[in-house]
Amino acid sequence: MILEVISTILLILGAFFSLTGAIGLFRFPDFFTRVHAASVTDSIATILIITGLILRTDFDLVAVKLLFILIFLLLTSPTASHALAKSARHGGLLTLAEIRESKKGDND
Amino acid sequence: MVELIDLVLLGMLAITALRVIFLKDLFAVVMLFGLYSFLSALIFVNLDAVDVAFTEAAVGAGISTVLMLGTLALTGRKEKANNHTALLPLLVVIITGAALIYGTLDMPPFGHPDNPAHQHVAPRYIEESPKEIGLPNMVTSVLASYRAFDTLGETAVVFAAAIGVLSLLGMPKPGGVAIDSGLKSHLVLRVVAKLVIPMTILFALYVQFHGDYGPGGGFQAGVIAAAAVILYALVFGLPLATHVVRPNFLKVLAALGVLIYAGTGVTSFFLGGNFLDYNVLASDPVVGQHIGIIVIEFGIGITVFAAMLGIFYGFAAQAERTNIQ
Amino acid sequence: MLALAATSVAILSVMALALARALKADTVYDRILGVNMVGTKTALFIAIMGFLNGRPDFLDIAIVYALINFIGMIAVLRFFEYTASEPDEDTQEKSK
Amino acid sequence: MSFIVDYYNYWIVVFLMMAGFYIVISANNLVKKIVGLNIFQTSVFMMYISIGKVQGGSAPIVADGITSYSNPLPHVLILTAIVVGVATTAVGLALVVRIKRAYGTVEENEFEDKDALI
Repeated sequence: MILEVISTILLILGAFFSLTGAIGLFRFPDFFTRVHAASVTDSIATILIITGLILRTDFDLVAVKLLFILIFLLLTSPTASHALAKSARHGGLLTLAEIRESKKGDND
Repeated sequence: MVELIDLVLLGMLAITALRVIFLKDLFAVVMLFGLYSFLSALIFVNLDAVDVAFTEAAVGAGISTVLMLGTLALTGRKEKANNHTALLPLLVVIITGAALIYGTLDMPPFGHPDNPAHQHVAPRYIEESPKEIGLPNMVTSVLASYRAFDTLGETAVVFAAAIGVLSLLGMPKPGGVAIDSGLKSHLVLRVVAKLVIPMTILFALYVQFHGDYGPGGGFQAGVIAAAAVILYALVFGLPLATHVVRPNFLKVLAALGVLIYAGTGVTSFFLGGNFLDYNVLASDPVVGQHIGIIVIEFGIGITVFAAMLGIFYGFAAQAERTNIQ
Repeated sequence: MLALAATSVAILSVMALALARALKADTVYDRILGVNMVGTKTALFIAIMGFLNGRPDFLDIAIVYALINFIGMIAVLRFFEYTASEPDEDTQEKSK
Repeated sequence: MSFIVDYYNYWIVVFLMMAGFYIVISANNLVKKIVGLNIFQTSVFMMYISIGKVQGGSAPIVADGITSYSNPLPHVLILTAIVVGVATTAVGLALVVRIKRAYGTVEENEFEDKDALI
């Protein structure tokens, strides 16, 4: 019973965090802040939701598989975001502050 | 609930397909196609086709996207403006679509248990296969035993396709020098890839041998194992990957898998049964079926692994060659 | 059960938002970000759906999703590397 | 109303199929044509899987306490069709790469013009 209550809280929190991440994907001004919004909330939502689901199992093979998914997602998802941001940086994408800076330079 | 999720996902798919029509940037088209495969695999999960979803996620979304990106790297990523009138194709499509929708009205309602599709052979598969074959996964039973001859044909098609691609593109030459890859500077990526690749191969083995009890089997396992080597080739460069899994070795493997499959059939032949009749492989028919299915799934896994990896090598070799020039 | 259903609806709407981002992107990197987010959320969605339908033994599919999503990302980055010399107008112009 | 619930699945599948068909016949670029072909193909897969679905059924893997399973036969047909579909897509893409090598372009009208010159 207590496990189910904890699991419910974790699931709802996870859902809330992933929703904020998705909103951030639209509301943040430049690409790097958007990556930040997406990847940070991705990690926390994954941890919360999968832990919430593990509490609902009988701690058998299903729980082990969920743990495997958690480890796998925690390894790959931030790596992918990091590599993407790095590649965007190499591709010449600027942050908002830098764009403002360069515009100021143009006006002078 | 199932219908609601189904409707939402189908709606997403329709929007994605529409967007693909109007995009001129082929890179974006390929990305959206990957998304399309992902969403359709989700629909398959929702409609209870877990094995199909497994295959679509691994093959459709994974290998297809990688191959299409490889092609784009060789052919350029912008579609040129096209001065055809779009009117005639649109007319053809609308007429065909209207005819098909008119045709669906004669079809039985979606998901109804009394539909003709569920009346003839399906009840037998559902009721008898756990007793006759002794496996919980009916899809594996039907795939590898009842319709084994069909699957042999499909394995041969995959093998033939690999031969076709290799004769068109050629294999990478072993012992090439690694060109400096931009991913060299991605240190985090390299470390994580080293962790992920062994896990992937382990997972492929699990899928291969657990396919009798859960979703999975030779086709999926072969693709996942190939995906592990593809990941290695993408991060550490093609020459290192060809050093680990040699192209010539792959050619042997691809043929070997088909031979194992057909050889099982011939063995059952000599033991007094029909072609691919596993009942005669052991004194107890159910044990015989089990042996037969494990052996031929192994053959499928080997062929699919070798064929998919060989196809990737073909494309990657072309890309490396043009990059050097 | 209600919590599971609510979470699945939330994840589905997150997927819809990420899909919208992927369909209507300012830069090519935004598009990849959207696609990547759909991928990770699908893995979670499949896990939740297994519990909703009462058959949580199909989690293998979620693992495949996570794996293929990662490989797709790496393939995309590798693709950029090959085509880096080509001029890439929509990254520069609209990099707001 | 029940009419829509009974058939919406088929209708959206037909829409997807026509979207793929439209791309195949209207696009000029061969890679885009292959993407269209794949969209078409996936819609056919979805048609089969929709036919195999049984309402209230479960995935066709035997488990305790489940009495109604979906039809496993379409799953088998489509599973192999997906792998074969990717294999044929790979052959198509390989041909595109060779066409690019031979003609220097993958736009249909351009290499047809070049063909006409020969």
